[in-house]
Amino acid sequence: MDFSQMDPREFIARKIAEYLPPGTVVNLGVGIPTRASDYTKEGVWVQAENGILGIGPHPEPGIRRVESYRNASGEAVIPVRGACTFDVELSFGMMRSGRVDTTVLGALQVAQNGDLANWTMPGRSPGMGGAMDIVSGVKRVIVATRHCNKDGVPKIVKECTYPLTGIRVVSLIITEYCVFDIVDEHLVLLEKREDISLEKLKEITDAPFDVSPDCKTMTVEV
Amino acid sequence: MDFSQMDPREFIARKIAEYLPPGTVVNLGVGIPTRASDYTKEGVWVQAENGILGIGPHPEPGIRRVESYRNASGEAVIPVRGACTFDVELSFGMMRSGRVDTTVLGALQVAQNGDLANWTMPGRSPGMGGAMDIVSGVKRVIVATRHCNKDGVPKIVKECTYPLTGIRVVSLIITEYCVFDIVDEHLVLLEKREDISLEKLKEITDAPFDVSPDCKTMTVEV
Amino acid sequence: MRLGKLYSPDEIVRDFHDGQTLVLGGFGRYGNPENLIDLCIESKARHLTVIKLNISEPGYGEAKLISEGVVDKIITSHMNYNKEAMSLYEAGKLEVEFCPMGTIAERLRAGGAGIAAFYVQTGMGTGIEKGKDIKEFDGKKYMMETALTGDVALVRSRVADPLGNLAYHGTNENSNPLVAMNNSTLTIADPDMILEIDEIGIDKIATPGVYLDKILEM
Amino acid sequence: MRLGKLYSPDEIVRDFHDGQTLVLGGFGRYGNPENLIDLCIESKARHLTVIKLNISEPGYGEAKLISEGVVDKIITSHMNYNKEAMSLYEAGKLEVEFCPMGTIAERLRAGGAGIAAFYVQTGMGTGIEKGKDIKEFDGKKYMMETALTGDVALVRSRVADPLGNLAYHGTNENSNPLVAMNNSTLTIADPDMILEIDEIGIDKIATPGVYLDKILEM
Repeated sequence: MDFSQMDPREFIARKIAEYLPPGTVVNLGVGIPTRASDYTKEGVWVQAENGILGIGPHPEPGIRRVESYRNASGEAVIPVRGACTFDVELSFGMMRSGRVDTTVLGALQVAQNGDLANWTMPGRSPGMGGAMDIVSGVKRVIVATRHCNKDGVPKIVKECTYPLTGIRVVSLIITEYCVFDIVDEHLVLLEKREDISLEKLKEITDAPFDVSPDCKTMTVEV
Repeated sequence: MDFSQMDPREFIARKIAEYLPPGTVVNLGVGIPTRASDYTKEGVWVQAENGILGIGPHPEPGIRRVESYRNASGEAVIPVRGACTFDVELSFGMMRSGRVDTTVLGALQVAQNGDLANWTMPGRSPGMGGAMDIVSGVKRVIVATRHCNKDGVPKIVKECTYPLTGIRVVSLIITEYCVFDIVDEHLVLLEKREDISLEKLKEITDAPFDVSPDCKTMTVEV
Repeated sequence: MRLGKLYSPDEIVRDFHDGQTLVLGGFGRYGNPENLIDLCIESKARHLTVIKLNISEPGYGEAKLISEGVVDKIITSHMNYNKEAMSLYEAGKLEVEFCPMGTIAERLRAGGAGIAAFYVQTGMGTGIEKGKDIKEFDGKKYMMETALTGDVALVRSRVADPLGNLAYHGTNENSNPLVAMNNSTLTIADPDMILEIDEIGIDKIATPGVYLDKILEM
Repeated sequence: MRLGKLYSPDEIVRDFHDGQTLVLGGFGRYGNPENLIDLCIESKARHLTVIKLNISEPGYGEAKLISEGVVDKIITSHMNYNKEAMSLYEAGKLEVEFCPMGTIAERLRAGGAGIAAFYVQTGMGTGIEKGKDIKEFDGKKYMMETALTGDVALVRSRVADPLGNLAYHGTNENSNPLVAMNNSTLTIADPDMILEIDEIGIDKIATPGVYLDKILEM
């Protein structure tokens, strides 16, 4: 299938869902990660810091009104069977104490050693939100982001230059072109889209990377 | 009326209720203070540290079964209209942050300066329970106790010799014989039973006291 | 604690004054005490400090106060959704103190629970720990954060009764229970519905009435 | 988080081992996970440490473990109701660490909320602050207390579902929500009733299932 016509954010969201096995309790960050709740496998438990565990898909337009259930981005969501809501205090305590398995967050920069910068950059500092809390407690941090920023500058870097959100916290990076594992502070390519060459990928990736012997062609189910 | 025939604990419990004006949120300690919930005025809110606000009277024997509502002494109680239950964390937070107006506690010793000792004495140390938490946060501490201990030794003393529960926290003392106000680290007699002489009262009170010009004859409504 | 905590808008409007610190329930655009915010605007109170988890887009909650120009300072975790607030901040017309969201929540809780300060790992190594007390527990470093309270706490709830007992619904609960029990000098609720005493149900009350001073009755 | 957290008594009995620290819900005699305590006795596990708010009179909760002679140490606020425990303690056969009740509650909560330590005023000046870190806030002295967790947390609830969602009723709630979220290595619930998923009701769940590892199905 030709994925070049698919919205890259949509592509990334579907790929995120593949990396969340049933049973995972996952916090999805604002932006692209949040979209993954439309595609997660049955048995994945989506938690949001505003106080809900068991977020299901976004409602179909016009089908029903969802007044009381929102994700952390403020979008209406339908709770799954067995979902519960709680206050923000319990929600962050749950994350700080390691009860949430995985988080998927966006990034301004992510470094080969797992450092994450996603809250402030020169000239724009809108605040760290809940990201520092989340990465300090959640067991596995996945970054899901466009490969480059709006100006075409690589987001995957040797070393973050922006202020950090977390130190050596990221273990997997998902972009619209590839998936990188982070092993011993080094990037390993796990998946690559067919429509980008390895040379091109190296060009738009600021950090060096190895190619896994098991490196797969990156597709998503549609 | 002749109160010498009334159980002194009963007499003290009824007197406690008089000192709790409507609107008071009060925590009643284990023992004699707990009995006061049978006599409190309408509009007094009895809180217990095990997690309830709005304790009403003890149930009439044989009338009904109360399975789910207990006071801190473990006695079955009937919640009043508008009562609520909560966990112990909120319960102690409520007290530490000053949301409970008054507490009535028992004492092993209470000193003229308001020091309270009610948890340990030579040869017996069963633990401080919630008393230290309560006196550290609740705005007004009333001690309600038998005037002397089982061996006839005065409990109201110049200076506590037992380990303290709270430092200068007590503002009123109620016994089966009298009521003392504590003003500037000094006892002032507010009420005295008719069947005890001032001389006898001085004899069984280890600390000196003044007699208020408004000192009343101590009675209770029956 | 007393009955008769119900107050009219005309009475509540007099509770807002210049220079107050407002502690606001809500999460971004949702679960805000909108009626109370409107009354605060009506009061003409200025030079306010606002404490809220995260700032809403314009038109909701504290964003309305910011648009009115009556906010001098904000303590929050982010203002990502509010370009107006960002512009004021970048122009130096609005003082902003950023604090991680979970840490703000915990600081509000500490204020209401008689806890003076606590140690968290959140943000260690990112630079936000600078100037803070650092302690090691079990080989890991934690920073000390202190309790946060204010002058007036505004709470949105689903229901309230005249004793001030509150219950919430869905994710509109968010920070409201924390703000309600935060021990601000004055705590006011903005419920969707007011029920008779005992109608909420003893097991369904989430915030005991003892924390509430006033209930807005529209 | 998974479905199928329901376990039989025969399976649960194998979770108890010598030397474990048990964190127990309940307040004195009420709201104790009695079935789980019985299974702990059946397991023959010895040299246990028990953390509980206050010790029950003989015949209930942890008092049954004490009577069996399998408890080496207790962390609690008082043992006033249990002459047997007091005798063992006074004879030096039982180690007891006393801590104010509200402070134990807060330490259990801290364990489950990723808070390493906190400052309270409780007991300042009484001598219990000796050896503790003292800090002044707003002119008042506070002592530092640290988080408390254990190996196995036992929770009594009114209802549970197979996801581990719990709800409580009346004053039997007491310390159970704290113990459930305490972040002990293994957390087991002892519910009065087990309901189907969604039967508790989204607004009535007090403890999200994510905190629970196992539910005892009798």
